[in-house]
Formats: sequence, C-alpha cells, structure tokens
Amino acid sequence: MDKTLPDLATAVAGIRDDMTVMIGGFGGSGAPIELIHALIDRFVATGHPRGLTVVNNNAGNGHVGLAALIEAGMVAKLICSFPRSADPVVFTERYLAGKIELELVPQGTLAERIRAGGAGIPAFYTPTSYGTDLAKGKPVEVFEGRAYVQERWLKADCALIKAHLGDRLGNLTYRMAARNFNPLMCMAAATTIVQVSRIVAPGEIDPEAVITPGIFVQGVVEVPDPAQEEDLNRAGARYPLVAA
Amino acid sequence: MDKTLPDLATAVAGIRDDMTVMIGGFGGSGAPIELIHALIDRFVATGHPRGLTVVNNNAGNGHVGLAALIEAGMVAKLICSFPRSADPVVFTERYLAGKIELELVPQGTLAERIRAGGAGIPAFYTPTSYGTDLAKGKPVEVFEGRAYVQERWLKADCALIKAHLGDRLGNLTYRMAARNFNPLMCMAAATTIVQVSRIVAPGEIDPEAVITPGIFVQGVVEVPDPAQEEDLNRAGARYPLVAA
Amino acid sequence: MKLSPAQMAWRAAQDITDGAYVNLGIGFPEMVAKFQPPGREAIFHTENGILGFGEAPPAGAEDWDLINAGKKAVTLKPGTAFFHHADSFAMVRGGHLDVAILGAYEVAETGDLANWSTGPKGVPAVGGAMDLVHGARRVAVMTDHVTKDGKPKLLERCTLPLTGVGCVTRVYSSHAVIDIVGGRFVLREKLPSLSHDALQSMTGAVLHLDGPVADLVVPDL
Amino acid sequence: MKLSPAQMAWRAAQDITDGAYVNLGIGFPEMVAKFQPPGREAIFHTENGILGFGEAPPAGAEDWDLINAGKKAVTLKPGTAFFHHADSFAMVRGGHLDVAILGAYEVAETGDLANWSTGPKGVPAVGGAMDLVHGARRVAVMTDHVTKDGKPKLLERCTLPLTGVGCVTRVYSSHAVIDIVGGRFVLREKLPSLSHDALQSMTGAVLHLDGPVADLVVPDL
Repeated sequence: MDKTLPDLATAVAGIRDDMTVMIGGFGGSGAPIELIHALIDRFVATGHPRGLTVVNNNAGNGHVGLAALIEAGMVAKLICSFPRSADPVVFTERYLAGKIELELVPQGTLAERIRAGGAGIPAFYTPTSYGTDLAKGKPVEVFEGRAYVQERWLKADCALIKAHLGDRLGNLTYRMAARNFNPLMCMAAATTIVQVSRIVAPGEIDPEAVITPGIFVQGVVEVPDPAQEEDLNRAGARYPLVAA
Repeated sequence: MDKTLPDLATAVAGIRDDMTVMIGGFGGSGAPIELIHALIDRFVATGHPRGLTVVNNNAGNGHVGLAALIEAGMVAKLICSFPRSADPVVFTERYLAGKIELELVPQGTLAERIRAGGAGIPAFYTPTSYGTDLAKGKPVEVFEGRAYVQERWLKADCALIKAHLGDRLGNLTYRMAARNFNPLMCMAAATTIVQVSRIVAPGEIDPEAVITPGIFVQGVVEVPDPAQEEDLNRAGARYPLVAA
Repeated sequence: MKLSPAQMAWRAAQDITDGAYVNLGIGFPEMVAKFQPPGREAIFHTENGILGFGEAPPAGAEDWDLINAGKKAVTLKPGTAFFHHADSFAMVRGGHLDVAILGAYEVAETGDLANWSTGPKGVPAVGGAMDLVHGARRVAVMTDHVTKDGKPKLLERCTLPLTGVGCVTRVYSSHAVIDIVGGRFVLREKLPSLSHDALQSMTGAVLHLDGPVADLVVPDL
Repeated sequence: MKLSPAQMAWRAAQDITDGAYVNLGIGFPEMVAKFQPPGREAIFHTENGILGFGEAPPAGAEDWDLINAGKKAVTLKPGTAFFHHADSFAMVRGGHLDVAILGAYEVAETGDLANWSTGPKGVPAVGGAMDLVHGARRVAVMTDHVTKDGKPKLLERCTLPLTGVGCVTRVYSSHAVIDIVGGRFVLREKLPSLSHDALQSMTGAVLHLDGPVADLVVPDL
C-alpha cells in the first residue's frame, strides 16, 4: 500500500466540475495553498474544474489560495462560517454581485456536520442557532425542556488537506493550530488528498501521535516548504502570478 | 490552578449513592483499577456509595475492578455493550437473579452517546440497531432513503478514568489501546477523576500530544504502577482481599 | 466621559475567577486577557483549537500556525493543548467553558443578543458566536452603550437578526455594568459622573434597581 | 468432510484485496489475518482503537494495553495508529472499512444476520457487531454450515434476534461459499465431494445458481 503521489498536478487530477470540495484550514493556518494553486493551474490550462461547491471556514483572504480559486471563477457555492478577512474583496464583490452562492453555517455546527459526515451520522441536534435566521426551515425538537435544531451531515467528493508529517499509509500529524478542520475533512470526503511537509517511513510517526489514521486518506503529496497565506498576503502576492 | 489530588480516598470522596458513574476501559485495558478499589474501600467502611448506575463497555472480569464493585453490591444498573468476559460470573449471577439492571447498547452507539453527552448534542441518528430489538421504542427517521435510529446523549455525575501522564491542569495522555472510552468519558461527566501513572509539570506533555485537554478534567491522582486487570485475574486476585 | 475598550476589558476581567475557562470574542473582548487580576489564572480557549495559549508574540516573531480565532498570532505556554475543531466546539457546546465575552450590535432585556448581521445588505458572517452563546455557562457582552450615531444598543427587543435567544446575563458597557435577570435589565454599576436619568436616556429599555448601584471605577489604561 | 475454522478463514482471506481495511470479528474470524495471500497488505482495524496492528506476541510478552476487541494481545507494526472509541466507530459507521467478517448464529437469504443473542435466556452481549454490519462496505459471515445439532444456520428468515437487516453479502461456510443477491442465496463454491442435493438438504432456504459452481478447494491447515 502506497498512497504517496508524485506531484501536485497528479494530486488534484481527480477533481471534476460541480464536485463538492472541502478545503482545510482556518484563515491561512492549515490551508493547503499549493494544492489549491495546482487546481487553479489545471483550470487555467483546461477550463476545468469549475462550478465547485467549496466547504471552508472562511472565504479567502487577498488573492492567493481560496481567494484565488474564487477569483479564477471556479467556485459556484461556498459553505462557510465566516466570509470575512483582512482583505475579503474577492469573495465580497462576487457575493454582492450575485455571482457566488453562500451557505452560512455557525462554526461549531460546520465542524460537527463535517464530523457527522465522516462518522456516518446523518443528522444531529444542536442548541446552536435556535431562534435565529440560520435555523429557518430546520426541524426543531425539545429534549429535556430545551429546544434544539436538527442539522444534517456534510460530505464531500474530495478534500484538500494540509498536514505536517505523513507516511505512505496516510497517517498524518498537523502543526499546532493548523490542525483545525483538517482531520474532520479527511473523514468526510470520498477522496482525501493531503499535502505534507515531509513524507516519513511508516513507524516514524509515534502511533500515539497520529492525529489522522491512514484509513481516512487516499493520497499524500510532499510539499517541503509550504507557503503561509499570511506571508503571501503581506508580500502582496497574487495567483496565478500573471494577474488578470 | 492545581487539579492534583493527594490520594485515592480523596479522589473518590465525592461519589454519592445513586449517582451515574462512567468507568473507563475496554476489558482491563484502561480500567482505573485503583480508583475502583478505593471506592470499594469507602463502601466497606461506610456503606456508601451504593445504588450506582455504571457505564462501561463490559461488566467486569473475575473478582477485581468493576467485577468487585458489582460483587460488593454497589451497582444497581449497568449500561454496557458486552457483559461477557473470561470470567463473568459476578455479573452473570446477579443479572440472572434479577439483582442488577442491564441496558445493552451497541458499542459504537455507546461511544457516540457518551461523546454526544460531552459535546452538547442531545440526540443523533445512527444506522446501528435499525430493525433489531435494541431499537425498540426509539424514533426512526429516514434520511436519503435509509432508515436511522435516534439515540440520546449519555452523561454522568462522575467519571473514573485511567490515563498515562497528567499535569496539574488536567492535560492527559493515554497508553496505547488503553485510550478507548477514557477520553470520551472525560468529556461527558460533571466531575472527571483521573488516575495517572505520573504527574508531570505543565509543558512536559507536548501540546500536540495532549489527548484530553485539561478542561475536561476535575481531579488527577498519581498511581505510579497501576495494576492490570488481566494480571490480577491470572493471579486469581480478589478485592477486597478478605473475600466475603 | 466613557470607558475605553481597554477599560471595559479591565472591568470584565475582574469578574473572571481563578481557574476559569474563558473564550474571548474577536476584537475588543480579546483585550480582557491582558487584565487578569494578579494571583488568578484563567485559561483561554480559542475556537480554532487551542486551550491555554499565551499573549501575542513580538512583531516579526509570529508563527502563522499559532493564531487565535481573530487570526492574530498568539504564543505557547506550559500546558497549552491543541485539538481539532469538533473537539473545540465540544468544549463550547458541551458546557465546559465558564465564560464567553462577546461583542454586540444589540442586547435585549430578554437576554437576546444580535452581533452577527447588520441586515440583508453586506456579507453576513457568524463564526463561532452562535455556538458560544448557547454553550458557555456564562455569556457576557462588552459593548459601547450606544451606537456611533448615539442610538441605544441595549433595547427591549433586538431589531437585528439574533445570534441567540435569552443567552446574555451581564453587559459590560462603556457606561455601566448591567445584569439581565428575569427578562429585565438590572443596573449594578455606573460611571460615578453619570446620573441614573442620563444613563436611562441612553438605554432603550427600563433599567431596574435591585439593591445599591456601585460606582464603576476603573484605572486609566 | 467439512472445512475447519482455519480453512474457512483461509478461504475468506483470499477475497481480501491489497490495501483493504478489514475488521475481523471475535473468535474464528480473527484467524483470517494469518492467511493473507503473499504480496497483499491488508490493514486490520479493531474496535477498541487500533489500526494496522500486528499478530499475537509470544506467550509472556503480552502488553495488556495492546489488545484487540477479543481482549487478546496483539503487537505494533510500523504505521500502527491509536485512537479513541468514537473515532474508531466513526471509521466503522462512516463507511471507511472495506470488509467486516463476522461469526453467525443464523443468516437469512434476505441478508439478515443474527449473531448476538440466543434468546431471552442468558446474558445478551452485542459489542460492536451491530455497528459493523451497517458500517463496513462489505459484510461477510464465516460459519459452520449447520449447528452442532445439525440444523441449518442458513435460513429463509432468522428465528433469533437480529443483529442487522439485509447486511450480509457473502457467507463462507464449512461447506460452501454463498453470495446473497437480491434476497436469494446464490451458490458460488462447494466442497467437491458434496452433491448439490446434499448441500441443499443442509440449508434452510433455496440455493440458487447463477453461473457455474466452483470447487471449494483449500489447503490442509
């Protein structure tokens, strides 16, 4: 069993038009910038994939990573909790122009819906959003005298993930708070593609330290010195490098 | 903030009659034998606590640990998935004599109910047990053409937990498969009491390696060389040492 | 005269007990962490998966994998723990946090909070606020007493989309400390220079009294 | 003449593909791990929180914190991972396992399985079976073709309490390999020495044919 992939282009080759794609990260931490940029490269070369539904906590910042994916016109719908950032202009303009659909989900509900998708739980109840606009149209049930909203699982065709170490079996570790949504999305996608800073031999990751067991991972590609969205934005970067 | 406790007697002092107590472990691995025995000591000395509802995957093995707790007559009801073991005589006799109540729960549902209790999810849907006797009386709902059973959260007044390393803030690690139900039960109890093999200074546990963050823990007591249920049973041990 | 955000944060910090687990909302509430009274150790939680983090690093020393919910860099402390988002919100939703302190657009005497949407125009963003208001054992709000236009933010009923129903129990405003008890605002502290009538005129619902009103005195910050 | 449990396990092992994630039920199914065909690497999951564990250690070298769901000692292998019970059953319920191989009291032509309760007498015990039958992508059963009393275990309908409805797709019995397709038993392989009529007489429901029936040939084990 060898889940390692030779390069980024191969890693993103399976993503097709209209798929639902989960993208890990919280803001820039844990965002798989290189995988996203490889997907943009494919779109620039082939016109595909497009019409994507993207699940991420945010909506991109500046003109790299998720923001660049949106700016390239590849995203039809975004499912997120917080589409604001230091420089949200790419999403904001498209959203206000009606060019991109938004499903706003409270952050904890978003995390739990993704976990539920990975754990085979089609629905669960949460107190979150009860009595608010975000609960409209959702079933409400009272348990032990308190009202809860029924939320549904969230799954994806593919997840693009950033981890720290990975082995050929797909076992992963993360780096500090770059963990965030990444382990959950690994569980909830039919195909989970991970960029890691280093591919190590099986056993080099302490079995106690594995955060994502390999069963949740389909492909691992090494990206030795991954870019940080924050650094790119502070440098005024854009992707693709030749701006529109 | 210092959650460390001076001794086992202090650790179990807060458990009162008729409480629901979660006890970690899967068979003997991860079973907090010393905490259980301290609780038996208190019962022998004071006649309390009794009438306990115990949540554990199993029903004890031999005449130590959970089996001894049952044998002492302290347990009114057991919530578990698999009340069989190499030597299940203590539970079996009481159960067949109608002296102890049993709520049998599929293992994955038991784990998820406990997690739900800890995560503020009052109910969720699972395919597990659909169409079986264990689903009787439970609501069924169809999602995407498949039938699911609604299960409810499970919480406890107290959890007795075995971990490996712990610090004064309550951060914990576990040892191999002794992890099992322990981290979930830490989340689901109002008061979580943990025996650890070693208390270390905050920071000695790598922040990436913390399995149970301290927020889920109320008390930590050091038990340097914890007994393994399997070893005790192979040696024919009984607890209390003077058998009834 | 009114309290600065730092002064409001200082006042809110005085109510945080030793050993409390605390989540501070993005923006001004983040300042509360700086004003922990000596001898008390609160442990701060951030939605993106850190418990027990330390203060901001010096400029240039940031690690962008070590940030808080506001995407600002933080630091490690002995005893810090990392976890994923589902575990993070298990802490929130499961009732394990002692206190959440959030910002507000509007607070109602019913305890309702509106802090995520200014209406149908613009881009809505909710983040973790809706989870926090139904998860933390105590939900407090830190806010200017009135809007930039001078309109009351403490109201009989919220006019903006709600974040949560009946969730707020204390408001640290720029002019007063007000509890919400039984569907009523109860004034606990006000700036000494401010009359009750003046405060009432800045408030969109009746300020009730339940015992003496203390002077709201804070250090220069 | 019939297959031993080891021989049934050998036969079941031949169907496990390279790279498959597999859960083996307590008891005889655990033997399947020993008979992986050369060149194939299956990864074994145990409900109590280990993925990718190795075979049993020598007697005396057991670590009782390193056990499988049957409480038998196992070993580490390069790439082993530990996790808690909720994550373990997320793997099961979430459809991440390729195969589960379980024992059976009864199997019906509908795919229903009964393997947890022999009725109201005795102590019921379900463990992880009910989760596995609705979680793994392929659920197979390994069982003697008949009970110790010679009664059929493959039936039109189960008489004992069900573990799961319509979940089993293949039976490795002591005498045959039988698929369950569209609510019917379809015979795929049988012991060469056994006539179709003899096998049918040991079976509590009609054995259908869908193409040729292969000889069930296994090594001496």
